[in-house]
Parts: sequence; C-alpha cells; structure tokens
Amino acid sequence: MKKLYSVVATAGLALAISGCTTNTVSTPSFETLDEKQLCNVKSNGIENVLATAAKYNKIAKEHGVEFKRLGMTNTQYIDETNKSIKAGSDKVVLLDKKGKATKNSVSVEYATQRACKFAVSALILEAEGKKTWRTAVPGDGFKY
Amino acid sequence: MLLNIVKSTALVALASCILNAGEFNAQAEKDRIALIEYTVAKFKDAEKNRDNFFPYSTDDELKNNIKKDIKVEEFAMGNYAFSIQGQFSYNEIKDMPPYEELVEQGEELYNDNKAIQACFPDTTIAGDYPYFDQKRNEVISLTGAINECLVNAGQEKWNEKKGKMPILQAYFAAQSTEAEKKVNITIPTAEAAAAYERGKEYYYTQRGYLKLSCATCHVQGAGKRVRNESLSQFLGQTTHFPVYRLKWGKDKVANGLGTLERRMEGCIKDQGQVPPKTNSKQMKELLYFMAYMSNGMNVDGPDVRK
Amino acid sequence: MNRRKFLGLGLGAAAVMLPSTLSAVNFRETKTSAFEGPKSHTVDEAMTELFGTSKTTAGKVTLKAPDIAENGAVVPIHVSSKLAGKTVAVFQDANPESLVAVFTVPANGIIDYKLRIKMAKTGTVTAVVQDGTTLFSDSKMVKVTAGGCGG
Amino acid sequence: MAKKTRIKAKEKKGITTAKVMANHAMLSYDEAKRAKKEVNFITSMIAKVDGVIVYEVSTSQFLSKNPFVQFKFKGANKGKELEFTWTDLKGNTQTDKKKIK
Repeated sequence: MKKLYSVVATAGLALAISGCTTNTVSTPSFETLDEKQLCNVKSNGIENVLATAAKYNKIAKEHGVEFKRLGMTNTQYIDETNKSIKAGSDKVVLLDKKGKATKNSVSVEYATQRACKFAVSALILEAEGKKTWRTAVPGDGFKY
Repeated sequence: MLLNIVKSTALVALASCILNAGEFNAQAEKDRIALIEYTVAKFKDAEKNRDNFFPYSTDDELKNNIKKDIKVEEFAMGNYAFSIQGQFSYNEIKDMPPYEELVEQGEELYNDNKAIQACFPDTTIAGDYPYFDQKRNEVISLTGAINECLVNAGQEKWNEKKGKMPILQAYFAAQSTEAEKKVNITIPTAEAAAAYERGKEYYYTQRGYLKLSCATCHVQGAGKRVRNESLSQFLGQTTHFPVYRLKWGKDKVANGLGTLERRMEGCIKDQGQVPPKTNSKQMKELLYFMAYMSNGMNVDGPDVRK
Repeated sequence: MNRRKFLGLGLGAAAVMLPSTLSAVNFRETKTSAFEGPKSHTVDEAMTELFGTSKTTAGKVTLKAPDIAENGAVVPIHVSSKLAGKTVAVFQDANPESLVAVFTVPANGIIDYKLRIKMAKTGTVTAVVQDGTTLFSDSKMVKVTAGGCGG
Repeated sequence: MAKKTRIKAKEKKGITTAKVMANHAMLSYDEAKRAKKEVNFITSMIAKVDGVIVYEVSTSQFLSKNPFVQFKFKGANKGKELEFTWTDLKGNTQTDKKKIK
C-alpha cells in the first residue's frame, strides 16, 4: 500500500516539479516572441499591433497572467483604444479602478504599443518564470 | 524529449520520495524551516548584516528602526515585528482595537445562523484553514467553506472580501486566539503536495508589468522600504486574518475589516497584474502554501494593520 | 473667509444648545475662539486665545506620539506630567484649526491622557500643561503618509 | 447612532485606568463637505464616579472617528460605577456606565 502511495506521490511530484501541465507544453514558444518587433507601430501599423495585443492578451488572460496598471487591465486598454479608433479620436482616456474615465489620456499610438507590450511580455514573463522562480526560494535556489 | 524530462524529473522526485519515506509534507517542512532560518538570520542584526540583506537602507533606519534578535513567534506581527516606529502605534491601537465590536457582531451572526452553527460546531478553527479535502481533491478556504455552507442551506452567498464574511471570520479568529490555537495546515496526499507546490510557484514567480513576485517584496524585500513603507516578512503573514486596516476603515468602521483574500487581491494588483478570483483554485492553492509557511505559529487574529 | 464666518455662527448656535450643566468648564463655550474662527489656525494664536499667552517653557511634560503615523486618521497621542496643573491642552498644526482638546484636571485626576487624533498631513503636535501662570510644553513631529505593506 | 460606548476600567493600587471608545463618526467640516453630510463631532466628554467628575475634556473635530481616550484618576474602588457621557455639536448626548474592575 505504502508503495502505491509513493508511486502516486512520485507522479504528482514529478508533475509539479517539471511543471508538466498542458499550459507549459504550449508556452515555450512564447519565450522567443520578439516584443519589440511585434509591437512596433511604425512598421506594423496600429491596427495590426492592436490585433497582436488582443491575440496575446487573450492567451495571457486564460493563463491568469494578464497585466494591470493603475486600476486598468490590459483588456480595458485594448477595448478603450479600439473605441477611440472607431470614434476617430487620437487620444485614449485612461480609466480608474471603477472603470470610470479619469482626466488622463495617452495617444492612440502609445496605448496600442503599451497594450501590445503588456500582452506579449506577460507571456514571456510567464515562460521565463517557469525556469527562474526557484532561484527565489530559500532552501532551494536562493542563497544568502 | 519531453518524455525524457518527465523521466528524469520523476527519478529525482523518486529519490527524494525514498528519502522522505512517503511523508507528503516533507518538502513543505523543508521549505518552512528554510524560511524560518532565513528570516531569523536576516533580522538577527540588520546593521551588521547590511551588505547581505539591507544594502539600500539608511544608517538611521538600520540603527534606530529595525529591531535585533526577533523571536520566531514575533514575526506574526507583520512589519511591526521589526519596525520600532510602527510598534509604538500598533501597541497603542491594540490597547483598544477598532475591531472589538466587530468580533461581537460576528458572534451575533454566528448565534443567529443555524446553518453556520451546524457547519462550524467548533468555532476555534481559524488555524485549520485552508485545508486539503481528500475526497474532493481540492483546497478549501474558510471563505469558501462559509459560502458553501450558506448556499447548501438555501441562503445567499456573502461577499468574499468584506462585510459579514470577515466579521464572522473575526469571531472564529478571536475564539481560536483565545483557545491558544496554532496554525495547523496538513498535507495529507500527493495531490495536496502538488497543490502546495503550485501555490509555492505562484508566490515565487515574477508577474505583472512590474515583474515582481510576492517574494521580491516579502522574502528578499522584507524589512526594506518602498518609499516610506516597511515591507512585511512572509513568515507569519497569514496568522492574523481577518485584518482591520486603518486604510480600509477610513469611511466606515465595519468596512475596515477584510478577509485574507481581500488583502491578497490588493497586493497582487500592486504587482501590476489582474489578481485571480477570490475563490479560484489558484488563489486557494496560494493561500494553502502561504498558511503552511506559518504552521505552528499562534493564531492571533483578528489584528490591526496600517 | 465667508465659510469661517458661517462656521462661527453655527458653532455659536450649537453651543447655546449644549446642556451646560454637564460640565464645570466647557472650553468650547468659554473659549470658542480658540477652537474655531479666525484666530484658531496657528498653534500660537489658538494658545493665546486659550491661555492669554503663547509663551511656553519646554519640559516637565512628556508627549509621546509616533515618528511616522500608521494612518493620519488614527494618530495615538500620550500626554503625561507630574505637574499639579489644572488645564492641559493638545494642539497640532496639520489641520485647518489647531486646537485638538482641552482637559480640565479634576481633583482626583492624574495628568496621564491618551487619545487618538486626526492629522491631514505631516505636522507637529504640541501638549501644554498650565501650572499656575506658567505654560509647560512638549512637542513632537509626526510624519503622515498613506499606503501600507504591513501584511 | 445609539451604539454603546466601550468602556474598560481597572483599579490597581488606588489608581483607576479607564479606556473608552465612543461610537461617533466625528465628521469634521472638511470631511462632512466631502461626504456631503452634516458636520458633527463630539465636543465634550465627562466621566464621573459617584457624581464626582474624574475626567473632563472639551474636544474638537480632530479626534479620530470612534474616538478613543484613556485617563487615570485616584480614589475610586473596585465595583464602583464609572459613568461616561459625551455631547456632540448637534446637542446629542450619550451616557454609558461600567463597573470598575
């Protein structure tokens, strides 16, 4: 019986240690994403960069690693930028934590680039984190 | 390739399994002891250990505001454990804390609710949560258990962060503290150990646009300052919830009390990330890991914080 | 200035309504101008309104307050003294008006008072004990910041 | 509004230490303006034992919400009742009693 337990334990631990969940199988490809190239508004155009942002942010959201800055999620960033473009405005008004408009705004170009960077780097960070997190654990990778 | 990785990790894992003879909490115990050793060493003498631990702190801070030789049990006080300035205010406020009437309200909530009484016949259970339910193979948080109990009895769920939820929990915490209960988190199965590991990975993984992990601030960063804020240490971080925050209580006293989940959400937002849902698997496993790190320490909730 | 005037009037009206029998010395009635109105803004002015002078001697009074307040809404203050004074006052310069409280020390009383005050920003708290005609005082600067990572 | 004042009074070696927390929003002029509520705060507090005043203070809008005060006095025995009364700007008063332990 004990043996059985330890086999189960081994499997469980192995899974946990190698982080071999369905998530990780698909993540390694994100680590090599080129954020600078993907999110370059000048060479790709605002529409394309915004589409890239939406694409990767969707994945980031599914993985539970979506960025949020000063009360505004990246999803809100993308939505607000889309709205501004539709309305023909060159400004994106920033929202507060309750989703209400604040006095601050940024240019559509800046918002697009930021939304894209946030989406892509969330995934890069997640992929890197899988490899580096143990370096912060006392008694494991963290030496002092 | 992948198979190879799995195989080799399985081997490593197997090796550690043999060493630990099937104790599912073996790794967790190792982690817990390592964290205690680190925390104690760090705060042994901040001035002397400056190069190692506090390279950016000022002379004045190290000399006059970081206590030396702190006992393990004291770390439950959060940053008041080491902050001499903070401790003065803390002690004054603890003299007659603003949450006392809320604990009484919690007792009334308990006495008025037959369903809650039936689900929680023992009120001194604050230190036993979150626990791993072997039948359901998942972590159960106190907040989750209370809401499930209410729903099963045909009642409305409570807000998981403020209001009745922390008020009832404050009663449980006060009862547990009075009964001198200790944090008692168990890891009964391999699945539980895996849940613990996932929580641990969450805590130590950098996330959000600021690229901070929980540990950046509360393990490596504990005792340091962010502007004028002393960062609390991980050890003892969950012993005293629900917590009354002066910041939360600004508008309404009853609103000052919040669950551990409420605090976590705020902290994760500060990392620059969308926090996991209050009762999500991710949040519960994170809390499970965190609570284990405070195992054996006294339950000392509810408490008051900045 | 209009607001001040209005406040002064409002207070006057309220003060009349107060059941004066409760208190032997109600400073809000006898020294209204020290609490609110044009001469209540600075510590010196309010002190002069209350005691007739703002000349104080340091010492014989101990004021304890945090160097950094945990929260400006709850700043614990502790005033103690062995003087046989009859009046104790607490001032601060972080709010629109400076007088916080005036204690009348009863026959059986001991000057050992704690209270929790609000401070809108960083400022100096001053405690004064009137002993005969002399004012003894102690001051302390309290930094007020917002936030919190105390766990 | 009519929530009780929390009182703890303990006698030791002839000196009674009383800790009191009144239940009051203590809305200052600025706070009231911001919250669009009427200004109101405790303006005086008095404590008595056997009808004799043992504590007396005139207060301002700058005491914390649910103000806490602690004071000490001589001459009261265990078992006596401490009577604590506050009055606010609107003229409301509240009195609570507690036996000295």
